[in-house]
Amino acid sequence: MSLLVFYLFAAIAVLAALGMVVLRNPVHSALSLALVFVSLAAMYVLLSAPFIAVAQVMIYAGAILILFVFVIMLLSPGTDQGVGALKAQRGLAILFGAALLVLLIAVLGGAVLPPTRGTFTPEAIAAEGDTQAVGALLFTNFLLPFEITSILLLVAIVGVIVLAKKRQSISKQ
Amino acid sequence: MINYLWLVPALPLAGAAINAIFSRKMPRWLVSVLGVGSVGLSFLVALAEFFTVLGAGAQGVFNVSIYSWIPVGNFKIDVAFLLDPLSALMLLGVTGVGFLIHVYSTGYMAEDESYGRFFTYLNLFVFSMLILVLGSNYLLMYVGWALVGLCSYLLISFWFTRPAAAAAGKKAFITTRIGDFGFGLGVILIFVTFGSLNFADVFARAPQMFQLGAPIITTITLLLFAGAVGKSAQLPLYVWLPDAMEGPTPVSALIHAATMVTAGVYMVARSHVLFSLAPFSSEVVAVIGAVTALFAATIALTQMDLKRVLAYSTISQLGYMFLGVGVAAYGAGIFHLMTHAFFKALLFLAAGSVMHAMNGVIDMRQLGGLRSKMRWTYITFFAAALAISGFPLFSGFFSKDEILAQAFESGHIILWAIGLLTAGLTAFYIFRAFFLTFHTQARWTEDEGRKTESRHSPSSVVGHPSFHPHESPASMTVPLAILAVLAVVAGFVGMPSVMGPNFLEGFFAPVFGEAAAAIPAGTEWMLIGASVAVGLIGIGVAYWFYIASPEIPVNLAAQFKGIYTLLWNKYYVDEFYSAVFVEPGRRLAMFLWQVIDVQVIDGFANGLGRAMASFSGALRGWQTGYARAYALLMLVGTVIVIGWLMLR
Amino acid sequence: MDPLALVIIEALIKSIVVIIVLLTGFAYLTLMERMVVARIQVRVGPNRVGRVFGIAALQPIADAIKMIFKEDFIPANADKLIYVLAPGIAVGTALLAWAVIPLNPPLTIFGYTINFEIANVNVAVLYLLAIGSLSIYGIVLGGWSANNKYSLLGALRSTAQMVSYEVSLGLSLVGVLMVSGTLSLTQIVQQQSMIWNVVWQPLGFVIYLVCALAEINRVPFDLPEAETELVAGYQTEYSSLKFALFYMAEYINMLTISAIASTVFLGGYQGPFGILPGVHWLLIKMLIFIFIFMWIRGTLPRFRYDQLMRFGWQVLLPLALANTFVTAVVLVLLGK
Amino acid sequence: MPIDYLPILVMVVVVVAFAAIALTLSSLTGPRHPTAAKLEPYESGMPPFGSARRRISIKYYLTAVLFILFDIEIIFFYPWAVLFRQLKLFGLVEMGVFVLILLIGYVYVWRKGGFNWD
Amino acid sequence: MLTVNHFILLSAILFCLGAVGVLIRRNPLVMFMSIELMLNAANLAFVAFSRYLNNLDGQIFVFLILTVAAAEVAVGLAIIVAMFRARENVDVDEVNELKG
Repeated sequence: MSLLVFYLFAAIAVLAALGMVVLRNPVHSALSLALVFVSLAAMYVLLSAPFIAVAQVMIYAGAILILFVFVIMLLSPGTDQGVGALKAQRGLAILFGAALLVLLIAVLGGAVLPPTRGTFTPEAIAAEGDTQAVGALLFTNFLLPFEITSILLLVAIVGVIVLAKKRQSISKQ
Repeated sequence: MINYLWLVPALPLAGAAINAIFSRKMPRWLVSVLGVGSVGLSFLVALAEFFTVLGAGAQGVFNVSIYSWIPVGNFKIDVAFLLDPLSALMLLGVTGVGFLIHVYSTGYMAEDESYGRFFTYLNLFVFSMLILVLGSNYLLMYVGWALVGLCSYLLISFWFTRPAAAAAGKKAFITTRIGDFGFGLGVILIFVTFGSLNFADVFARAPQMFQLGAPIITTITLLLFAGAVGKSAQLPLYVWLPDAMEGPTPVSALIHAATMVTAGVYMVARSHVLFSLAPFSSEVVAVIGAVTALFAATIALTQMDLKRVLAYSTISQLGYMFLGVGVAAYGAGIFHLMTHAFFKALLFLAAGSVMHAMNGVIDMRQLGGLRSKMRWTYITFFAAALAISGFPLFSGFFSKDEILAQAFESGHIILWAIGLLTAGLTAFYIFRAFFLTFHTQARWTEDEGRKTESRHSPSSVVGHPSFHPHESPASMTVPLAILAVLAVVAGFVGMPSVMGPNFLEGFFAPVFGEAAAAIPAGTEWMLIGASVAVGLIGIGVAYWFYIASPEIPVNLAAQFKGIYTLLWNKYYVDEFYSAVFVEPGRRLAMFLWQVIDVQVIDGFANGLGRAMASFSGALRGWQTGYARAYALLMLVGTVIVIGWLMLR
Repeated sequence: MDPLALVIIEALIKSIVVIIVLLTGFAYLTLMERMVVARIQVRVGPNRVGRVFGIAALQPIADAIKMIFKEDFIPANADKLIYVLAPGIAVGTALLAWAVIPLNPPLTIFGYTINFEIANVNVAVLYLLAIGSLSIYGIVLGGWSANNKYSLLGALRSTAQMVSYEVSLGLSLVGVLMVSGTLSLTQIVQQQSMIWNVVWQPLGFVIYLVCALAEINRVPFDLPEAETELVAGYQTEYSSLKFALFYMAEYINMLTISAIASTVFLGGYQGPFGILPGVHWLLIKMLIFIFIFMWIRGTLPRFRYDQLMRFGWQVLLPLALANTFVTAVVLVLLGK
Repeated sequence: MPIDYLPILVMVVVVVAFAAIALTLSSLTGPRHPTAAKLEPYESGMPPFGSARRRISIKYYLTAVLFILFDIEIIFFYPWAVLFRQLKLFGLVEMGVFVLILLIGYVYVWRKGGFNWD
Repeated sequence: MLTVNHFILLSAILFCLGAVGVLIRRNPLVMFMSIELMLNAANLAFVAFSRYLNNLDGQIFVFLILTVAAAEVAVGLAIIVAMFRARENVDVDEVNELKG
């Protein structure tokens, strides 16, 4: 059953990702990407990480992508036309992207995973609650990254205001 | 209390940091409070640590790890402090004497425009010295070692606008670097040999791994001693110390008498396990110490510059200390180190007080008769002079006597004789300086109208100058008084066995092991008698020469003109070095500059540049300016790297 | 029977039942709203079609039939795919929220225990928030795809408003979570058998209600479809069943927030002091909320847009944060 | 456990089916008489001018950005809240620091007029 | 049987699709979305290994990456908007000089 669900969502994810890359209209790309995000959330549920799944939907699909959509509407750019200044770019990109995929599959297929396992088995996590388990780690072992995150967000806020306000003052002239 | 050990070096560092950044904006009193206060607090903490060690008795060895500094494979160096009786005593000395000298400096440097800079350097020096003393491994010690060298350089050339000061700083730095190079090699060799730089590891492994007199240990100890020779101004690398008197007098007192120059002694004492395994090296240490002691004392006989007399005296006394540690009397060496710190710092500070009063004049030919003008300076200088001369029951008496006794007892009769002779010379030259400065006729005239401004850089006033000497402010006299008390009484902690309990020997037991068997009382009394007699003779001769019949030294100088000129010119060592090392070095440098650098290296570099220019011209075509093209190249690179890793 | 198949079948039945109930509820909600607002405005309201028990009980059916047979056209310059998808997304996200809301205590029939929620997951509260944030897509895409200035502006306003209040909405629930210590709605409801959470979290409750009203774009936060400025907002170009789907989404959202408010703050299916728990209690509580919402619609004027945004960011957000921290401090002081 | 979430997947399937049926139904049942005027965008009866897909105010963008950043804050709040009984004062302090830093940004936005819509 | 390899393979495919997307699209917004896709592929790998190793650190990483991505998108899009302001179009090939 879980294999079936995996293939269903994997197919959706790959097709949607392909659509995001190929579709001309940026809004369609964004919508495809939303689909990828949601199917990845399903993957996380399959991997017994529901909290990450929900966070993925809330932040990626529900916030980040909305921002993308806003910016697309803000700039309302046209669709990509032609190959642009770099003629060989597209062919080479696809060629080397494929080569990278082949290499990655070769590497990962031959990889021997370490047998060492930690203590957070799915059963252990379920007993404690996924959110609680992640939170317990985050607020103790990863306390410093957590606090630094706030500084990162602060910098982002200030940066955005500076960039956006600059634009506004220009447009007033 | 041991948890607060880090405060001891941290406080002066904080003081230095704050003064370094803000001293320009701060009022002087705040600079003083920070500079003096940080060292004062540090002293209080050190005092508490000292009593912790004292209270712990035989268990008084603490290892305090602060921070894992270099963890590379099995090369693991911690910033860790070692607190044992040895370092605890050194801590007290460094922070205590340092504190007094800081206080003194507030008066002495009051007029200087670079007041904040001075305290920054001074605090930084205290911090560096504490790192040197506290470090629990050779690398940390080496860091402190290098840092004190830097501070010494900065402080000697503090008045860097004067060429002499700048040159003296350079000379000190370069000369000591020669020794430091040996020290560095020694440290590397220790790591190669023992696989660790921790004192605890090295000292535990050394006796198990090597027999007595193993060549490798001898090499290590000789290399370490090379560092000590440079830092502690022994033959043949002593030449920088007299020149270092160009620095401000508190610097001379703190760095070039009480603390930094004794680092070599401390290091040898710290490495006593290694030196005990290398009898040859110990022998070298003792011989160099004794010869230096005598050599410097003879030079001091004729010098007319008060501070230089003290400088040569310092070299001589350091020689004593090396004689002590060289004959395995480590406790005695450190004991002398401590008492010397008190009385030599006092001598320097008193000399500084004289300079303060005499408008920077330090040439004894222009002093004299200051006894009545500077009562406190006079009394304290007198106490210090008695101490250094080994006058009975003064501190120098106990420590010097112990070294001599140990030298005698260990069978180094010749070295003992040299030491004894030096003791006599010491008593003579120090009282010569004392009489010439404070007694005799004033060789200057009172000038009521001209209130002397305080200038401290040695000025060369020719002829018969006029001054209005005055006693220094309390900020200078109080440290003098405190040091004087210490110089008088400090010796009682290490009384010879015939006179009472030797507290110091028991205190050092956790470091140096139990004391050697006591010297037979008869021998002991004989040795004491000899050194006391020699000291008294020295004082007496000085009195006879300079107070009773002042024409004698003039006659003597005329009669033994050859020897006098040789001594007056300090055995022409500077000239010798200049001819043998400096001048060829300069020639070599000129050759390297004009031939190797300009033609070969520059030619190569320019050619490389030209080649690069043409090569990059070819590469420029790749820089299209299109971000996507660069990204594509990144992908291509990734594919190539992964592919290569796969196929390899 | 294969337990996996059993789970699927059970879920299938529950989903279909819930969806049908919600659709019916939506239909009669429109009738109720028309009648309540009419009474408030001293009008008669619908009273012609299919009178049963003295009210026009068959009116919603007539409305539905009318909607279905309306002409369904797509504006010329619209982005056709997205234009069609948008109402689907809107109603889909509205319905999906009900997957985690517990309706009744578990019942055991013939040894088989039935849980009256579609999925009992331990991240239910976060799930609701996630689904809520996805519901923005329906509106923003619908407004954008129609290629109409009113639609686009309406969609943007609506979206900006929703995201602004979503922050405070999320924060208003944090206090409850601190008291309950779980994200599972089922457990939150069970914990309230004696004392409802509203007792501990009165401020959180109020903030939640205000934000929820703004989330579903109802009066006084119905700026996006302010008729006088923007015609019908993002729905301007929609007709027929697509319009009905948007409408449906709105009313189901109203039901959803009433259900969440009842569940999280008022004990859900729990009666006061544990009296006779059951789905009727949930329905009563929801009806009270819905009536209040309609009452507000009938009486309160609309915010101005700049006031609305400022209210969200500068009043509600600090209040919600303060509520969280006061709760934290009290909990620490009580040593819980 | 993933099995707990299976009912949600089932419901998603049902909801998608329902939406698909409703959307196709509407295009099947209604009459179909397209005219050029009918298919024009509605602009209060006036002939429409220009495309609707033109640029919009940066304010919406700014709001969305602020939303993202505070949304992150909320997602951090949830695990914290459910763990609060265990974290106690420690939790209060660490989240206090976190929020305090973010509040600097909040106040900055406020002072820069980021919440003003005029 | 569902193994970690399934997820890693999917992650690799998505990553390569993202990489190609960055390279062939000229609209910076779509390029940016492709980068987000690559980031998500990495996240998937993180969670997959986290599950395989029974170690929650991977999930924490993903959680932190989420927040970093949010900040990155906010600032990145602000830059794109500013770029658009200066140039009146959004084609990265037009931006081939280091001046605004």
